[in-house]
Amino acid sequence: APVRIAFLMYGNKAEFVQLMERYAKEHPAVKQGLAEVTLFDGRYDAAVQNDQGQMAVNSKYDAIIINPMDFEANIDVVTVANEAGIPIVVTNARLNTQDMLSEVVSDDVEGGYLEAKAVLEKLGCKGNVVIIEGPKGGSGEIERGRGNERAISECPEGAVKVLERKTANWSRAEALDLMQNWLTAHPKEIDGVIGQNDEMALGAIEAIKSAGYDVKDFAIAGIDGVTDALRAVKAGEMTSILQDARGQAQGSIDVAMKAVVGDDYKPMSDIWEQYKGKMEWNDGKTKRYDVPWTIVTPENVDALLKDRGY
Amino acid sequence: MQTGSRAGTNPLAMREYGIVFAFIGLCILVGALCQLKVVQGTWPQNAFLTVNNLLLILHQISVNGVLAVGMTFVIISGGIDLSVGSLLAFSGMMAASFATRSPGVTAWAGNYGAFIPIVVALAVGSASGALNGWIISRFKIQAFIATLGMLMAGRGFTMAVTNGNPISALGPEFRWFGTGKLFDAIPIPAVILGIVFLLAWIILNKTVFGRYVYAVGGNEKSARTSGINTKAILIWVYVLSGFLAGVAGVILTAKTGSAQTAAGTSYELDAIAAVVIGGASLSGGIGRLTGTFFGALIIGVMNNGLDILGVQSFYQLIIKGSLIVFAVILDPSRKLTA
Amino acid sequence: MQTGSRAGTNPLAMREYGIVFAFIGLCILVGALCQLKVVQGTWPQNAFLTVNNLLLILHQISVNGVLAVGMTFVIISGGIDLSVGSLLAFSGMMAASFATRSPGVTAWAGNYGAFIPIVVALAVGSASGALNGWIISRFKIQAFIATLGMLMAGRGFTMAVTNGNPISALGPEFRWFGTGKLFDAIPIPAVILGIVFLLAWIILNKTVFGRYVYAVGGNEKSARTSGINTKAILIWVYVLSGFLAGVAGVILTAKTGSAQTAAGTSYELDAIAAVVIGGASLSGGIGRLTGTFFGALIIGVMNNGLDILGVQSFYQLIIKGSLIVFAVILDPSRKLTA
Amino acid sequence: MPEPMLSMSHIKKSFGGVKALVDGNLDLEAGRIHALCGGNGAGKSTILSILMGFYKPDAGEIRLNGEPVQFHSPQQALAAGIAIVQQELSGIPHLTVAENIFLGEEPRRGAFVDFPKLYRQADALLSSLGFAIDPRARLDTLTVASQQLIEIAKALSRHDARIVIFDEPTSAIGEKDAERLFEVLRELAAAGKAIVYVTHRLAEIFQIADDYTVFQDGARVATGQVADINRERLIEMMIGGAIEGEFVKENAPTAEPVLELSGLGRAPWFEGVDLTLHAGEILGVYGLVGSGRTEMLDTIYGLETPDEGEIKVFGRPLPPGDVKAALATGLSYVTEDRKRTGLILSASVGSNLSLAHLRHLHSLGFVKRPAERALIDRAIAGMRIKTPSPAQLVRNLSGGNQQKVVFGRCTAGEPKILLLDEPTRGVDVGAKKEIYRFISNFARAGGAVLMVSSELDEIIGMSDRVLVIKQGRNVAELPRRAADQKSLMMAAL
Ligand SMILES: Nc1ncnc2c1ncn2[C@@H]1O[C@H](COP(=O)(O)OP(=O)(O)OP(=O)(O)O)[C@@H](O)[C@H]1O
Ligand SMILES: Nc1ncnc2c1ncn2[C@@H]1O[C@H](COP(=O)(O)OP(=O)(O)OP(=O)(O)O)[C@@H](O)[C@H]1O
Ligand SMILES: [Mg+2]
Ligand SMILES: [Mg+2]
Repeated sequence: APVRIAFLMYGNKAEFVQLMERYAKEHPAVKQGLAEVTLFDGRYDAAVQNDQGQMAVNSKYDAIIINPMDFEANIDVVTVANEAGIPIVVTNARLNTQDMLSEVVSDDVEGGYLEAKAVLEKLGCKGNVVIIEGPKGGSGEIERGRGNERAISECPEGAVKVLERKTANWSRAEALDLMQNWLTAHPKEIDGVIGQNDEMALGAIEAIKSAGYDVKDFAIAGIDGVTDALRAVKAGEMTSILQDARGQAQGSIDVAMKAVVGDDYKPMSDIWEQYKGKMEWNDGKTKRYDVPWTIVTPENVDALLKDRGY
Repeated sequence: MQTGSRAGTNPLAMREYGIVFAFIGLCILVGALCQLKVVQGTWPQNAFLTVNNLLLILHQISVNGVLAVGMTFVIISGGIDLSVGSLLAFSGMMAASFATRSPGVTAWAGNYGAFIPIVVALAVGSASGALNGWIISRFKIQAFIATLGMLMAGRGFTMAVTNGNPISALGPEFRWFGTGKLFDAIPIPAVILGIVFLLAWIILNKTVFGRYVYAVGGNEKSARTSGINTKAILIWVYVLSGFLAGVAGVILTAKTGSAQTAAGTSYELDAIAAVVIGGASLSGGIGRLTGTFFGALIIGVMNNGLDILGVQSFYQLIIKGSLIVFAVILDPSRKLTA
Repeated sequence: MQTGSRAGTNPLAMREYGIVFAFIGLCILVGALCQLKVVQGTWPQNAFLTVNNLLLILHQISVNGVLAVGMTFVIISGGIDLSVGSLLAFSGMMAASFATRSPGVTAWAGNYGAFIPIVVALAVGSASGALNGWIISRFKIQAFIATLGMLMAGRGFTMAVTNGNPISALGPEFRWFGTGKLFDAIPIPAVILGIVFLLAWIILNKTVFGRYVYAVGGNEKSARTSGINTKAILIWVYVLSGFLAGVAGVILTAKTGSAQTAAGTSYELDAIAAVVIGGASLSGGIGRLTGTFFGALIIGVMNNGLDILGVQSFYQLIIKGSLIVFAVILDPSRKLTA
Repeated sequence: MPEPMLSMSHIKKSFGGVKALVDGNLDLEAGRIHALCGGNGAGKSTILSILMGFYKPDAGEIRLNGEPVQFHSPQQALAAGIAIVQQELSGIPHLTVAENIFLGEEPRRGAFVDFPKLYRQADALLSSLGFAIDPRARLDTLTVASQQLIEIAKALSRHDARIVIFDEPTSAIGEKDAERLFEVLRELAAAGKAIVYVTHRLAEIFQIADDYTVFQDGARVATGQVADINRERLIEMMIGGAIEGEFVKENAPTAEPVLELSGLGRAPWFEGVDLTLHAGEILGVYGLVGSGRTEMLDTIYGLETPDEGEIKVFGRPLPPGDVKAALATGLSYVTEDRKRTGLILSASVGSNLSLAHLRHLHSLGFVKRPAERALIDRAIAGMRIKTPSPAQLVRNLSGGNQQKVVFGRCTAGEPKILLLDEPTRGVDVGAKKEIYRFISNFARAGGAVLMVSSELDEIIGMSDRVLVIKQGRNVAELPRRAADQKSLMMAAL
């Protein structure tokens, strides 16, 4: 029988999550029928995800992969899996524990740092920026925010001024309204926009356009590398920090398969080839696989778009 | 002396205008706080009290305003429609699939200009609304439950259309409905909002249908005794609400340039809030579109003003929550309805 | 001889048990679909029909169940409480600040065991509920608006407590209320749910207060004529709802081991759905706690069953939306209430 | 003269622009039954509501046993020993009969309701009153009449009450229960309580009241002992002038059938009902409360669908369960319970009056306002509805005026057949006569009237023929000359 893997996603209403799902299903082991991946929608609720973890244990899945909603609130999934002796892999975002079998993640602090860096570099470490934040108090907002701040603090003291920072709840529509209001409050003063994800950066771009400014006069960055952001990069409107959904999804499936199947298992995804030198397979024994972020540039954007089917 | 109308004696006039005072009060408050910043020298000018900002507020309330118009009919008829946010997303997604330049997201996707996507959105919204209305009137179940079911199912359909993916790269003809400007100044969504309000006002106040909506919400049995086909009225009310969710779907999708599966989440709360702030009663039979308009404006000014003033997001929530309650408490008409 | 009674006993019995049939039907359906997988050889065993899974369902519905108990009182009294999700978060955050081993998140943070945090949560929930009740009864504004304001403000307070940060690293005494097990089997949250239901059932059905809640919701004026202090009853009803939001806040925070600013978002919809599926009417005066219990169970089994069956999330949404509507349509008592 | 137990003097109260009371006075003495009389909208319910603490008076003074009092809530009034049976039905639908009766005063054990005792007490009270109602039945399963009886029982359960107010308690109950109620009232008075009794059935006043107070336009215009006046004098005081004869009957039935029922039935309410109504005829339908008359009218009108039988209007079969068709053939229906099935309380007088006629008053779906307005003005004038403006909400009208609004709407569209269910419930003598005149004129002009009523006087005074319904079957048909109190009661029982 195929290896049954429960893949706990924190939600599934964003393009990034859909990409992870897609790449999970495209993993060679899944395609060849060696593994069967069942995806669970955590409905953006840490408690729901914990319940789903317990259910996966009760249903005797062979392995669990969790893309956690929260850094702290989902630790229980690791605990119950360990108690039941089921291998558990954390992917995409980190969990504040060391008890999992392994992590295949991209560091959000690093992502936040890279995007802020991109904005500040374009501004030459000088000017006024606004930060559009993720949902207040969520892991994404906290960690990416930390990265944002680190980058800002590397500029000379007082050279960069954060005019405003407020949440738009990962939503393009909310960011659009928020940015419009900021442009009203600070006419001609805003130089850069740090969106903690791409959607919000794209909302800011729409706001800038609708207010009659030229987007190219702004330094704008987001995180994730969703398709629209790739297009915007191509149009020279923003920078996006690509979070590799394929690397995370397929990498964690390989790690989980190895734990279930045993020493005979050889990694089947080609991501290990792709990241050779940056992220080594190491027999599936590494505690933390850091899937590298990729800064999307006009140079590499076409290849990325092609990979998405465009 | 006037007939048939709701205005007339003194307290009734208050009822009509209480909300306007609340709105003006709010504007003065926000305007004054902004002026303070100017006086303090923090700001070069009062960013709130400009024509551009007024137009911006109209732009920003367009989606909620359109939804609130449909919600006004629904609430006056004695019901509630929780599904508008989902139907917005569903119809926006369907529209986008006919207005995208990136093929392959659905089997049929393509760029068919603006007309076809819009017709599709309105049809999808209306049909879903008809289903709401049919379930509510045929099985006599509470609107809350029927539309809660549609809130979930509608979101599911939205995702099923594209297997959970968003649709982007929309054609410029379609996007004009979200980003275009009339006379280079008035945002098209605001124009749409104006037209929707005007037509809806005429329907609610001048037509037999409008009267029947009040009658059905006021007392369904009495309405039936007067020979009104109450089931048909209810169905049409939900069709209208669904249709306007379709309109809102077009606006939002065209505005953001992308149909998102999570679009419109919890928009029903803002729409209901606008209607209730506007003086309608959730027990039906009472409500006015002018009230709803000011209700939507109050919410819009609050969002805009607090953003402009740079209030931190958690204080913003606390202030918004309190202001909504105050607006309703201070409305002198309130005493008569309770 | 006529006794004055119009309906016989039969429809009343149906009314009482219709929801139970709906629940059993749902269980049989899910159980059968799971069995199919076993027969097909996909599954080693029927994962749905196990004692563990039953306990898990009880664990899962504990938060919604506790909220729904409070909501039952509120809805019977003729109101609605949209703020329970936010109050859950607020009280959970406050509790966590007294149960954390990581100091510094608030000025007062520390680990004070379980008793103090729980008392704080219940006090915070009750006080916010009292504010709801006071506004509603004092200013006679619609519960929808008053509690919508609290929905926003409560979320704002939650964030303001810690400047928007979550609180983690909670002490084991406190966490026991979310993760502990009685006799090594029954989850503590399920035990709490059971106690809450039992006490609430006694209060609603056996005490004078319970009768008055029905009276206020059934006919406020008549209740006043009978000398009932309707304002006090309303305030107590919202205090109860807030108190139970505090209980739910403790359970959820202890369960996840972290107080999240976004905790409980939109939980009010599930709580209301449980109550309405359970046979209550949003116009007040009608409702039963046993109905609510089965309403919460139906929602829980639906979530659990669809997850176990591995149904894709958008079909889940469509199925859930339809099942909620069906559960209500098929409930034979429905016909009598309309 | 002894000091009155309660004295309300110079009470003023207005609602917005409406002056409900300008000089309200009321003096009650212990041990006596006091009839409070006055036309619709005279302010009777308002002054009683002020007494009960529902409204705050704008001016005036209330003295209880010589002490000035001011009640801010019904709770305080009850505590001071004042209980009321309100004009409009008001029970808690989902509580049981016993719970309703003792609401606010339930026997307790600590915070708990002592249910065994509650039901024992309720049983005892109901059987002492002679009301055959199961105390465990849920209130909303009872007929309107039984619900009204429960309201009465509730006020009577307040043993500590020194003043008991009855605001039109008999408008929905049958003769037998009314008789029983009167006995109880006399017992209460004998026990030293002061009773206020409001009714528009003048005969009742002379049957039980000791004193009377007459209100007109918000002020007391007369007060005294009932023994000193007669019916004519009372009417004169109430409407400020004389009234000649209480009924108007100038129609002459023809032989032309307009409405024919054959074997009509709808289980479990009624079965096998046959009747023929002729043009120009007023056909009275009499029966005990709960005999199924309302259900029969509902079915004829199409609000309900019959199980058996046929309805023919002007010789043509009427499609069952189709209100629109009924309206189109010229039927119109004044329902029994104006609040539940007659009015849109939240809407204005004007929109209520025009509601059923909008289908004829539009072009392309738009309401023709001038035509609508003309219709509304005509109806207000025709029915003499007392309202400050057509924009006034119906909710704010007095009970009798609300009834006139229903009547006005049902007759505004020039119907050919009128179905009337208790058409004068809660209507004052003056207005009653107007309604009778209207009915009579309507029939004289060739219209046909099917009138259900529980008031024997009304049935006898207005009908050309009387049909008696007993447990859902027509058991007797009496021509006008044979229809007297005794024979009707005999047939109905
Ligand atoms: N809440 C209110 N708002 C406005 N007007 C009111 C209100 N309550 C009563 N009125 C008006 O006050 C007047 C007196 O009403 P009230 O109910 O006391 O009359 P009533 O003597 O009891 O008449 P009826 O015999 O018809 O019951 C009426 O004109 C009525 O329309
Ligand atoms: N489903 C129901 N629930 C509650 N009350 C009802 C219901 N159906 C009818 N009624 C009311 O019960 C009363 C009794 O109706 P029924 O037709 O049995 O007797 P009736 O001869 O019309 O008596 P009445 O003298 O009360 O009019 C009516 O007032 C009717 O409106
Ligand atoms: Mg009265
Ligand atoms: Mg009747």
